[in-house]
Amino acid sequence: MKLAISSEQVQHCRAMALAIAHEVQMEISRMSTISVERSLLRLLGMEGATAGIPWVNVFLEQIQEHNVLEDGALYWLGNTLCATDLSISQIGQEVGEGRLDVVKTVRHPLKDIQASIAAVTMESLRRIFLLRAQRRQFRNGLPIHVSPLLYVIVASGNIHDDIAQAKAAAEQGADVIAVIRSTAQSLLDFVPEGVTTEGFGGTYATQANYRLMRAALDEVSRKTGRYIHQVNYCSGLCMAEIAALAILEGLDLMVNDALYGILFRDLNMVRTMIDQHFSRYLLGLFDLIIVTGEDNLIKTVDAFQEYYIVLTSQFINEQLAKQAGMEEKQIGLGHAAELDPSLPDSFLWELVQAQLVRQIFPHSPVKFMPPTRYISGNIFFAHVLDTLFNLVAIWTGQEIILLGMPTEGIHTPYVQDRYLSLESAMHLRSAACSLRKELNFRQNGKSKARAQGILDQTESTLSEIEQIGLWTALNRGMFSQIKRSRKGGRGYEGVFPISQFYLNPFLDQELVKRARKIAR
Amino acid sequence: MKLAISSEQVQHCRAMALAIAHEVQMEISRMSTISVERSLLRLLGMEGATAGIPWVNVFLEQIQEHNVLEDGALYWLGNTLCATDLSISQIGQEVGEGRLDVVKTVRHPLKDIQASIAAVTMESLRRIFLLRAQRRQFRNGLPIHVSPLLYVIVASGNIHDDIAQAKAAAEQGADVIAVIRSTAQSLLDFVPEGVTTEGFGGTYATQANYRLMRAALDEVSRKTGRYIHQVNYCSGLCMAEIAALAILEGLDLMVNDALYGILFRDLNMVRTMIDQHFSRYLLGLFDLIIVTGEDNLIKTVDAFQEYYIVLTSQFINEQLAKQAGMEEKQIGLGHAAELDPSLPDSFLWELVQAQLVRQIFPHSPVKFMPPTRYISGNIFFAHVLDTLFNLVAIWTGQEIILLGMPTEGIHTPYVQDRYLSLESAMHLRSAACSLRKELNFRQNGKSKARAQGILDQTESTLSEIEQIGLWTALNRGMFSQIKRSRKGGRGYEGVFPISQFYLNPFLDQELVKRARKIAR
Amino acid sequence: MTSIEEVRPYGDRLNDGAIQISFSLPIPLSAQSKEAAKQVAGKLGLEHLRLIYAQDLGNSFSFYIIYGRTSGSINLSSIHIPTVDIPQMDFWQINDLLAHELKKTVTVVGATMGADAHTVGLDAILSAKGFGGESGLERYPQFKIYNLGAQVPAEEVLREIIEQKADVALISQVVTQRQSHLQNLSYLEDLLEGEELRQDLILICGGPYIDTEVALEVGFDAGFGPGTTPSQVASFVVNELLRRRRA
Amino acid sequence: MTSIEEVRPYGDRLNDGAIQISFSLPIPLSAQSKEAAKQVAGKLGLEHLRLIYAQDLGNSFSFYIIYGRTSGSINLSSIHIPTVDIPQMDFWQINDLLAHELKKTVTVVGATMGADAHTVGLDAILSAKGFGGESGLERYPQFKIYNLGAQVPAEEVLREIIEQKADVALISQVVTQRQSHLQNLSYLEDLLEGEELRQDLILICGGPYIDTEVALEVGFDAGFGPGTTPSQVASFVVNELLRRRRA
Ligand code: B12
Ligand code: B12
Ligand SMILES: Cc1ncc(COP(=O)(O)O)c(C=O)c1O
Ligand SMILES: Cc1ncc(COP(=O)(O)O)c(C=O)c1O
Repeated sequence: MKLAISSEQVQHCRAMALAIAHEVQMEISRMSTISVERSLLRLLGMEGATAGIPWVNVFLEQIQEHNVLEDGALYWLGNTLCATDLSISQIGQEVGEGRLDVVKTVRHPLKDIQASIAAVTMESLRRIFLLRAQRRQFRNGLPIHVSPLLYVIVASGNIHDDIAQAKAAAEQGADVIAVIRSTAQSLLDFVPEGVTTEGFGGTYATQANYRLMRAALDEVSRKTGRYIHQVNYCSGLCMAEIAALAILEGLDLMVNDALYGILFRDLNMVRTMIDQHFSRYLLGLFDLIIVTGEDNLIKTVDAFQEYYIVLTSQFINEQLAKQAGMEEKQIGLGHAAELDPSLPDSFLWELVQAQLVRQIFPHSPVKFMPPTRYISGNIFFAHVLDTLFNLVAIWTGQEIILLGMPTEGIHTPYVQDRYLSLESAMHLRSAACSLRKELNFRQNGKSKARAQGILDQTESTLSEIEQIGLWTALNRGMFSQIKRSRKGGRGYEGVFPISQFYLNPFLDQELVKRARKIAR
Repeated sequence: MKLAISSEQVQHCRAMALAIAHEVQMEISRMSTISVERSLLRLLGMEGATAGIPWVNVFLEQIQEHNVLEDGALYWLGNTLCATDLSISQIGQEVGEGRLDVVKTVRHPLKDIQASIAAVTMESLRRIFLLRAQRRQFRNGLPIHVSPLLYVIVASGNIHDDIAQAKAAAEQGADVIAVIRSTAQSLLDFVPEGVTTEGFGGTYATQANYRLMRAALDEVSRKTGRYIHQVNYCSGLCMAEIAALAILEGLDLMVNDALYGILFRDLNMVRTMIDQHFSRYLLGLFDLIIVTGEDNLIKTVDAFQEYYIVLTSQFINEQLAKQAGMEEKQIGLGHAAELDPSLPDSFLWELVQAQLVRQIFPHSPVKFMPPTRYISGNIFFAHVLDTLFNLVAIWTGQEIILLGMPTEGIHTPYVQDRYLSLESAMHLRSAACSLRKELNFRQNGKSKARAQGILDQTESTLSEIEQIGLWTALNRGMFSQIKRSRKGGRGYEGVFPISQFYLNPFLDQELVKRARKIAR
Repeated sequence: MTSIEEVRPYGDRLNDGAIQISFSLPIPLSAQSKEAAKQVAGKLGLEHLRLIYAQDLGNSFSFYIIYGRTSGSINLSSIHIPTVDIPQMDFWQINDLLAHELKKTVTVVGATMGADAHTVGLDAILSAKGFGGESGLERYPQFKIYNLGAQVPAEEVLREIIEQKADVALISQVVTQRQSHLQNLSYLEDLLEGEELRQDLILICGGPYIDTEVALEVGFDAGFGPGTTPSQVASFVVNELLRRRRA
Repeated sequence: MTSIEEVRPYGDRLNDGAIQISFSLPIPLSAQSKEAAKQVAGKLGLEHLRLIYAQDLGNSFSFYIIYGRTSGSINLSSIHIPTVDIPQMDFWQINDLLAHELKKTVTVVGATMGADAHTVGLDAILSAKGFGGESGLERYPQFKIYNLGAQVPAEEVLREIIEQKADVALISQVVTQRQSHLQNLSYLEDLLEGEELRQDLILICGGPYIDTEVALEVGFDAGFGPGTTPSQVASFVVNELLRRRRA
């Protein structure tokens, strides 16, 4: 089932994407963001909120107010640890409840601070490696899944309904459950606290909600004998923090895209680049898989003409993730076709595009995303399109299919919608299991021509971006005609250059190696 | 998209099927049936009924009562024409109303009878050729259809509702409308008369109903700018009569199978063979297309293991039709897969089987039939299976698709069911239009093996039937495990050997040629 | 938590009452027809209506899909299913009971009656190969089966019942258009009453649209719908024989 | 023939009243749950019920598909659709009327408000490339468009209305969960009332689940749903300007 494209051309694309990613990396290497800092505090165990405001936020506000943000959170945490005999958790509480101002604690020598932070970091790393090992063990104790994994969403707004529906979905055959977030959460510069029951178009991502869902999914994993993967969104102004919470609570996959927030949430690009880098570093370190969001790129532009931007973004997402230390098998690139069903040959084009992605990123657990934009209220025709989508996914050997729902044009899924979607996908997983082996593309047909055309456009787009840099490319609207400026968008105020006191021993490879060893 | 099967093996199958058909033909060549005789009367214009009993039936009963059935209807009609100055229509009425006994008319010399029958036959042939030419002209005046033709059924039991729904279906995109018959009509040894509004699971086939539907479809053909084909069943004890009526009323396709009645209606096999032969002769002569019913063969047996019987029956149906003078392009062989959806690779098998039929019968407008037996009340999953079926049909380049309905497991189609089915099929007709050209089967994969296996089984089955003859094969349950005896089943009493007085100038090729020429 | 006394449809939230409906109207699509469609849904008592799809079907027909909410709730504790009370037995238990306790061979006449030619359902119950992983009644040593097949006139069923001195008649009916199944079943029951055979016979029907309710309506003893397995039917027969013997 | 006074759903026969419904219940599948499902349908007034599919969904949920018949009928002649009365104009007529009769340039502020990030619908109406084969309002010479884009707080919409001295505000709302669209729209209307700006403004909303009824409910002048084209919106605006001028 291979398309006859040149591997040199693919290599060239990859090389250009690496250059693009590398340039970004260089520019942000001496910077951090308040989200990254809060994520560090969370990794060290600072969990809690007062009057709805998380302690980690108050902590950051304190050092921001005193204009010492550039030292970073861990410097001031370390100093407070040296200056008081409070635990991290106690510090959080004192700060959160307004009784302690960390910047007003007695200044201690840098090396003491470093030592105390190294110790708590070591402890944190060890604890997390242990948690992840336990999870791996639990997963490996259950039978291996039939491929592809079937991914469905829950989005009731109420974590209890989400859980009830997630468990039902798992019993129906789902392998992966994603809780969709409430509409505006990505714009919040804090992570809400506690168990929540009111969201819009989704449910708030909170540590408590993660924990409840994880317990429920582990329970149903045991019941069904299939490991049920938990997913949430690692995006928005709290991207890095969410990564930390997901790691602590045992999630398996994170929707995490380098460009999505910039383009579709109007988040600041520098902020987002820093956040995505550190998130990916953490997720990679602790063996989570990310899935990117290239489907969004063709939701508002001509999906046939501009499909190359999907491939372009995949190359860039891949290299940015690799810069953050991730392996290819951890980088689930997003794919979608979103073709107008009235386009002649639309099924063939979808097949070709799917095969192209599979072939160019052979180790990526591509996340194959269903049609949405041309789905109307006709639930029957939606089911037709979703069935064909499932067929293409299975035929081209994708690893994760996000199932389309018959009611995509109406509401977030009802409990039976997932059943109907799973039924279609499971049927095809069996009925079309050998298609990939049994069929070949014609040598020089229009399939080949289409694939080549996309690759050519991608190559020239990457080459242009390589010349002007990613920032300028975003500025010129090269991604789906959306123009963003370097300092524009939400969250720029949370970006800062780091001072010589700045600390982040989670990046210390020696420490990490030691922690990993101890945790074994 | 070709399967690498040997054309010698296919030729061998065809040769054996020819021998089988030829043997049957020899045995029935000096026989006729009351249905054939009634069809002759109808072709000559005897239309009408008294107290629900068609005149043609009363006519046959008269000659049967007097034990002169072997002379055939036309001998006695000819004699009556010579002996009276009644028209055929008047004779019908006199007979039907019990005022005239044709056997009691004064006997005239055979050559006078022959001459009078030749004259009215000539007139009838001329009139029918003219009618068919007008129809061809009407059809050719409209744009050519996109392939495949989309075939849907109406079955309300009420001809007026059938018409309303047929017109709606045509506007929705249907190209072919079949009116399903009321459940027991095939067991009736007469064709009901007049416009009917009460049927069970379908609507009675009557000449008046045909006429109403034809007018409605012609009207909607003009409206939509697409010629809408009319279909009915040429089967049951009145098979030959129905053929005559269909010809007179301008139908386009007839569901007509050599074995269906024998196997699934327990009709006598000799009766059925004679009836199918003459029906096909007439249909072929007047340029109608037949579609056979091989789908039925796998509705009650293991459809994977016994699929070869479909192919076997297709070879036999083809040769029997050719014996009756039909051309390959008039012989729409029936194909269905009816595979259990839970069978692994079921989609691949369906694809392979579809391609096999297409390849072996390249000139046949194969009638591609949807899944029915594994369709439950789950209308959504039915829609999934039907969509995949549509895809296979279009992919393998079939010419006529009988669309499956989401409510197949529940009721004969509602007005919206046809819309939803057409929507799915029309989508694929566009979305998958180039698939056939763009994809190839792997050389020596399991597709090839499956195709070869079916062909091998078919070859050996045909070879067995060739040795024992078709009658014995039917007797031994070689077709779907159903056993029928030569003299068993309904309708054997209507079969008779013909006497030396017997007349049927519709078979006179000279006469036919002349009539055709005059009608031009 | 769901309350047993007040069960409501569930779409995305407990008690949201969410229901999907679809239907056609014999009028062309227009703003007015859409309003009419909503009124149809309104008359069903649905609230928060969302007409999410409307499509002209040609020739003055139109199609609608609507989501809405019902406020009605069902009291589960008031629902009693009679058939649940019949103890289900398996092949061995049934034959054992017949051979040793009832000491009886059960004679069964089965048919698809009238114009109906659907034999698959009846064969699933009767023929050796059975259904749902179970053997059919032909395999039960204590059963004697006369399967008359398809398209059998009621009169012939009657004749066979008399001839074979049947204990049980199993009648399959699949085609339901214009209620033909009810007419056919009632007709047979009348014939049996006429011959004063009804009393001593266990009269059972089956088919995809048949259930106990329908069966009782037409004077039968039981009705079996989709998914019925041979042992369920045999269990009913044996229980009924026991009950009658005791009575 | 269909009678205008008594329109009923049509499945396969005139006036058969056929309706399909589907829903889930938060209880596991059982004989009892099926009966409960039928009762749900019964409470909708459906008759001749046929429960044709029932499926356990796991974790104490179950799903049902039912066909039934409603005896309710709709009197078409009593349905009056208000919006039909507004004369539809095209691009040329609208601009002509504004340039020569009303002598006015119409200032429009458009936004997707609140947390809602769905801009495609609003852009379909406003941006030059338009929708349904028509150009968007940006192309209308007599219109001046300020498209604020997505996720705009109501307060900012208000500020912009004041700043640009807007004649028209076009608000898109796509996300409807927990009725967030109604809350957002009402809130803006309240703000405008508070500033005494409501009177002079033409206040319009739109989105896939919006219609005139919904719009009037939240105090807007009009609401536009799926399939709306730019000229329909412009027609409404011009008609409203004419009406207000006359009043
Ligand atoms: C196979 C089939 C046929 C085959 C039948 C072959 C045969 N030898 O049986 C053929 C092709 C001949 C056929 C023909 C027709 N069919 Co048909 N057919 C079907 C089909 C596809 C499957 C039925 C089936 O075999 N189900 C499998 C069995 C195992 O299920 P079951 O019958 O429900 O049986 C179970 C239970 O109900 C119960 N049971 C059944 N009977 C009995 C009896 C007793 C005593 C007991 C205890 C239990 C019991 O136990 C069984 C096992 O659990 C259905 C559609 C569908 N997918 O359901 C249409 C369907 C039943 N047919 C239909 C129709 C209309 C026809 C025709 C009348 C159409 C026509 N006018 O030509 C013809 C005429 C046949 C006739 N004279 O009756 C309609 C019926 C509509 C209705 N509600 O009235 C259906 C639903 C298709 C449709 N949507 O239009 N058909
Ligand atoms: C594209 C899309 C997105 C894109 C939006 C990109 C963009 N820049 O707009 C992205 C990926 C960002 C997105 C995100 C989300 N989406 Co979204 N999305 C869709 C989708 C697939 C298509 C919507 C669309 O573009 N329609 C095409 C336009 C032309 O149609 P329209 O909006 O109806 O507009 C017409 C009319 O309504 C009218 N109109 C519309 N607005 C206005 C305004 C005025 C003034 C006037 C006069 C007329 C008018 O005129 C237009 C032309 O005719 C739908 C599903 C679907 N197929 O419908 C889901 C859908 C709308 N999304 C949904 C949800 C829940 C979300 C999220 C909230 C999920 C989440 N929690 O993350 C997010 C968050 C976004 C947010 N904060 O709002 C739900 C909404 C459910 C509900 N009823 O509440 C839907 C229905 C999907 C689903 N089944 O769950 N989405
Ligand atoms: C890549 C990606 N990230 C994140 C999100 C979630 O959006 P939000 O920013 O509302 O959490 C989405 C939504 O579809 C997405 O596609
Ligand atoms: C080949 C064939 N002929 C005829 C019929 C019609 O059956 P009847 O004999 O009831 O007209 C069918 C029904 O499906 C069929 O498949």
